[in-house]
Amino acid sequence: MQTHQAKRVEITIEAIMQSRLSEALIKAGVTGFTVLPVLGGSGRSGAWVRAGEIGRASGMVQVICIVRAENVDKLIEAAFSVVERHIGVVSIVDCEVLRAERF
Amino acid sequence: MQTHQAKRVEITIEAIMQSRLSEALIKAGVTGFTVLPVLGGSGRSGAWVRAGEIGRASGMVQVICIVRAENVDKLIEAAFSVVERHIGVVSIVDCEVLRAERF
Amino acid sequence: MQTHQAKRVEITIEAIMQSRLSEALIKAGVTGFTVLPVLGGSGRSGAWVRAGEIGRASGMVQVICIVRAENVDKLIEAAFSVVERHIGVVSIVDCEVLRAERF
Amino acid sequence: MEQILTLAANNLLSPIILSFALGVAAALARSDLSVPEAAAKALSIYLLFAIGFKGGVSVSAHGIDAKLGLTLLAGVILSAALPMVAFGLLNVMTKLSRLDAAAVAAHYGSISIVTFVAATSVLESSGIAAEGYMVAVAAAMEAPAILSALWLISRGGDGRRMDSDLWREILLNGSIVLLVGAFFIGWATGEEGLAEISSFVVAPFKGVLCLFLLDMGLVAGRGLRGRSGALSPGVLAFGLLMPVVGSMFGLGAGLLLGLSTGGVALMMVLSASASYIAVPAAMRVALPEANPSIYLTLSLGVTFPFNLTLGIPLYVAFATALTGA
Amino acid sequence: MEQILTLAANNLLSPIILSFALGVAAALARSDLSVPEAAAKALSIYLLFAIGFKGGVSVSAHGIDAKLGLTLLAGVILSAALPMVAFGLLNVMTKLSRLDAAAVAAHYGSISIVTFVAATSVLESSGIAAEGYMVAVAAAMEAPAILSALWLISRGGDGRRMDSDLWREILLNGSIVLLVGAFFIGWATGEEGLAEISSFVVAPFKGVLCLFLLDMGLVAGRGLRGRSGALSPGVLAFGLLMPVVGSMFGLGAGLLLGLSTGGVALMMVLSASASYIAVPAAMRVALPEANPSIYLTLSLGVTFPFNLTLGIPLYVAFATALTGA
Amino acid sequence: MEQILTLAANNLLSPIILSFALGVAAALARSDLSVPEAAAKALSIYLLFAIGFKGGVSVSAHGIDAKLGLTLLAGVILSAALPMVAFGLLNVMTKLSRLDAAAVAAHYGSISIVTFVAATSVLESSGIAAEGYMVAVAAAMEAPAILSALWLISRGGDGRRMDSDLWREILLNGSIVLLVGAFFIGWATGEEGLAEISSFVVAPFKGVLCLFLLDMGLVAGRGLRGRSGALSPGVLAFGLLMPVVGSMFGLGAGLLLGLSTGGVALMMVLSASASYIAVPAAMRVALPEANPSIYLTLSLGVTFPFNLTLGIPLYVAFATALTGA
Ligand SMILES: Nc1ncnc2c1ncn2[C@@H]1O[C@H](COP(=O)(O)O)[C@@H](O)[C@H]1O
Ligand SMILES: Nc1ncnc2c1ncn2[C@@H]1O[C@H](COP(=O)(O)O)[C@@H](O)[C@H]1O
Ligand SMILES: Nc1ncnc2c1ncn2[C@@H]1O[C@H](COP(=O)(O)O)[C@@H](O)[C@H]1O
Ligand code: NA
Ligand code: NA
Ligand code: NA
Repeated sequence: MQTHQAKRVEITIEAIMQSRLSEALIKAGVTGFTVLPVLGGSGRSGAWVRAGEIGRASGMVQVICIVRAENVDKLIEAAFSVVERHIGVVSIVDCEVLRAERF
Repeated sequence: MQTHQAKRVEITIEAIMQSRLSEALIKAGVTGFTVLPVLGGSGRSGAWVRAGEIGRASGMVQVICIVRAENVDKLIEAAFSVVERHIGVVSIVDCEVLRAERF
Repeated sequence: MQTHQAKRVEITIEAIMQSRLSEALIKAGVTGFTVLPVLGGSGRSGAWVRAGEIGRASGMVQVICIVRAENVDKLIEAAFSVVERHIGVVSIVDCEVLRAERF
Repeated sequence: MEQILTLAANNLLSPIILSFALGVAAALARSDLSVPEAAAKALSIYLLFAIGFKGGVSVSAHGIDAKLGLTLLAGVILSAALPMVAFGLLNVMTKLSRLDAAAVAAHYGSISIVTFVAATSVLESSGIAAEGYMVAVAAAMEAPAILSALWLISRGGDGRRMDSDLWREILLNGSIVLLVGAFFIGWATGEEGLAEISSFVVAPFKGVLCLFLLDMGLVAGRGLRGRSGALSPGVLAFGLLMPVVGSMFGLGAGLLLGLSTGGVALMMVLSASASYIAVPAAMRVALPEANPSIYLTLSLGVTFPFNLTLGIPLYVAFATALTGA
Repeated sequence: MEQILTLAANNLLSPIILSFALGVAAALARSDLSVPEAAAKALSIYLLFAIGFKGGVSVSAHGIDAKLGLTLLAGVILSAALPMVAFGLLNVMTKLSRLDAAAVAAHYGSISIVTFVAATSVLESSGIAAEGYMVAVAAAMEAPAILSALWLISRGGDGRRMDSDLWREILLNGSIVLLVGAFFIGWATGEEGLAEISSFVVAPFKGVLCLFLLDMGLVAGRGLRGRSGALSPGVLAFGLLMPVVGSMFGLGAGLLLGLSTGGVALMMVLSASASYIAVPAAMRVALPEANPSIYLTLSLGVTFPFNLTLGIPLYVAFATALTGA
Repeated sequence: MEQILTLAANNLLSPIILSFALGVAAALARSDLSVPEAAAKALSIYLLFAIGFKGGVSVSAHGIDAKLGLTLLAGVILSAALPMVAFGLLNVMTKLSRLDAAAVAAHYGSISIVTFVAATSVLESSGIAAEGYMVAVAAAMEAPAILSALWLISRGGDGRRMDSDLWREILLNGSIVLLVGAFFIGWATGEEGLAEISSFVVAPFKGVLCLFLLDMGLVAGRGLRGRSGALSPGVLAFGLLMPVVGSMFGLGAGLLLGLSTGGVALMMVLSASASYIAVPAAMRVALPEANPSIYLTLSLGVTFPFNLTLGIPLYVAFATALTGA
């Protein structure tokens, strides 16, 4: 089956910032993304687990966005403008996709 | 530690189709897969969040399947036969695995 | 935007082993990781779904850890020492990250 | 007429309806108020268990009615026939494709159990009794409509939509199994069983219904906010007309069967209500090309609120007038 | 004095406080006891709905009080002014950065609805009545403090922190909407509405509060275990002093307004309590550089337990003494 | 004998057992009925809190019994000794590996708190009193069996299975902490505390138990469907024989201690029941090579339903006959 080159960008970010990130992504021309729940994690700002969150306000989510390689820079800049002052991680992986017309 | 080349296929699909996808994968000779919950997403058919789903029937899941490179085509065809008429995304990434005998 | 080469290690493991894995990772010098919930899966030890777990004791989680390439071996050894006798899957993908100083 | 208005006013000012309205308002105002999915599902399990159980206890108390079988049969026929009526109306009133029209039609043959629960609570407040086995009729009406819709599509030359998994998923879907199961448990354990658990299934029932309808309001409101663009005026009008048309078929059936006032009212409610759980799920599998925005917004965003606020008092008033109670 | 001690002892030996203590102890001992997130959220939805509803019913029963408007206004002013007081104290007592101090200050202007709920339950047990509209005052006090804190920061030359989304998120956050909505539902449906759902919103209330406080104890205990290092002795002292200082402002306002004994006590409780849901969320968006470990541990790990165990009996005793009841 | 049959028949026709049967049937029929994980956990928190609390209240009412200490000790000894009995039986009756046999044996020394809860509810319905501290005995019996099993393995030359984390996880696992904590809360607050929250912990108890057992039935049924192949006839027979054998040890201990009829019955139930939460989790950590399909299916799919339906009436009848009540 024919596949097409693309980039898979994965952004781990505070849940409370997710709607702002979505908006920024859509403004940057992204055609779609998927949001996964995150149970817990650890980083420079310490360890946390969702079940043990004080105030339960500060959970995180993982936003996955598959784009054509030529759009990845725009996407990352959009994402970075939101993530910048916040804790979070952005990583990019090369991937192949089916049905390229969708991206 | 010794690692082995493999492919990591990620299929985002409606939850209601998951059991059918699993069956198709197993028929295609896949030895294992992992299903992740999806909180929400956006695509050509609009945006949705699990917590806000009308009828709560149409959530999505992400099925991750690690296979040897030589089996990836069979897997993708099986997946595609299920995904075809449905909304969803299929992506493939090169990866390395430990304990190759498991795949 | 400048990106940096890194490795993305994904470990699918029984939930009950997660705290032990986290400890091992931190001992191995890992600076951060993210834990995703897993809904279900299938492997050599059979199929399971979280909602249908007998005793609900044996769910799984997915631990994602992004590290510099030079640290990946140490990480994998640490992970393997925990996973070894247990069911579970470890895969590694090449990726790029923003803000390399974080890893 | 005056009685309808009083009933409607009482209904609109009950905590139950106001909770629904609060949910709709919060969603339209884009508040982040939300009921966790697991909690909403737990509430619905409670409601299904309680309503099924109480129905069964009532059957055990009043003895089995000769009409039970006929009423079940009438329910199945209504569920199978109403999609034809809906499909016809949709062809006249809207420009929906054959596929979308069939999908919508399936929803209106099937039922909304929450509308049914709300109606039983209105009947109770008004002191109107109903046959306990109406919950079994509700269960029987869930599925036949789906087959009718698929038959409508296959007549258009487009077949092979059902697989055996889908059959099982429809017939043994959680709500049906729980409703029918609790009905039999109530039947088997009777008044004695009720005494044991009535402070769980009876006392807090209305309060739980409030929270559940709060969530339904949130869900319906979000649907309206995000998707109301999907509905043309014709489609919207259908969503308000069809429940009334459906209720008339239910009225006819109820009167023919000689049901009690409450029974006739519930038959009208079942015929008037549209599914938003079982049928949408089946449609995603069997007719994935049909547009969910249309059938979900219509069923949950238009018909459900209409029935809940105006429909139920109307149907109860009709039933009361025509059964001469 | 003796009365305070009796009240405090009674309070400390109630199942509610002991459940909280159990949670703290379990978390400190690193037990894996935990309440699922969805269940905790469901419990809080129940508590907000019940407390709002009962407040509304009480207003509908006693008629609307001329003081309602003034009391709401006093609440808004207190919420806006207390962060200034807190900010001043923090500058004197601690070495926190301007940013961290402002973030902490915001929490102490705003309120903790669970502390409020616990206080109403203590008043009830002691047979002390309070104005039903105090729940509306609670809602009104949630947000102004956030603006004050952002103003404190912007004076330091650091502006542009608010966007319109954040405005909406603060003013229409789920707790406020549910509390106020349930208040209006209670007001509209009155005693009749209460009769319908009292075995849901009244009877099991205290028991639900036990389980909720068990979870709060677990959360607070985990916070203390993981993050207590974040608190210097000065910061810790602030967490114990500020509620008492705040309560005095509430006492003054309550006496000036001529509220009932219960009303004065609740005004003190609101002023004394610190937010740990709405304000932390707003701070993560508006002041992400401020350290959450400080404000969360302080608000939930120090001030909340203090108010729950010693503060509430103290405030009730003061209010009783000074209103001459 | 007749009494046993009546008791068994009553038990089988209670809403509680029928709810369990409904769950099993739904799962075997592959219905998609399911209780969300968070809801099931919330229900179990409720049950543990309520049963612990009521036990504590009962101790505070009847005063502390001289036999408390001895009974706890007997529980610990039974828990530690029964795995040896089970291991012996397994070696005779089955071909399980040493590892699998030890893992299974651990389950049968430990206890199932739901079986205990169901038994207390049967005793209550029959008007048979029991010592309130039996819930503490239940807690004491959870862990010792695990050590016995690990000792059985280490005798086979395979050591170093326990780390300090596992120790803490076993001794401070959520169920134990909640059960014991609620017991002390009940003890401390006594009848007064009970009066405050009895409409939460007493009134809806049996109804909640129904929903919980519905979920247990679903889980057990799914386990049977998916894994029953894992059980040879010998293993299956063990799952039916071992509870009866265990109950005899409990009977002996109870009679020796001079417990009340209810106390003896509960001692039998504890000895007869097998763990399916704490022990499986410990086994996954300590003996990951042991096959979970065997011990889970056996404990939850065979022994739990046996005890729930036939075992409890049998044990109660025995206890009644032999204590001459
Ligand atoms: N190296 C990493 N690999 C994977 N996830 C990470 C990593 N570092 C941080 N994270 C995630 O990002 C969150 C915030 O990280 P930080 O900003 O370093 O506190 C953590 O809680 C993790 O969920
Ligand atoms: N470019 C993308 N990247 C990641 N996920 C996507 C993308 N496009 C679609 N999706 C996911 O697939 C679902 C259905 O997409 P669609 O068929 O385009 O409506 C969306 O709700 C997303 O969860
Ligand atoms: N090939 C695979 N691809 C993705 N996940 C897998 C794969 N094999 C196993 N898994 C996951 O690892 C778990 C345990 O696998 P196993 O040890 O083979 O029973 C499964 O339940 C899956 O969640
Ligand atoms: Na209908
Ligand atoms: Na305050
Ligand atoms: Na036992």
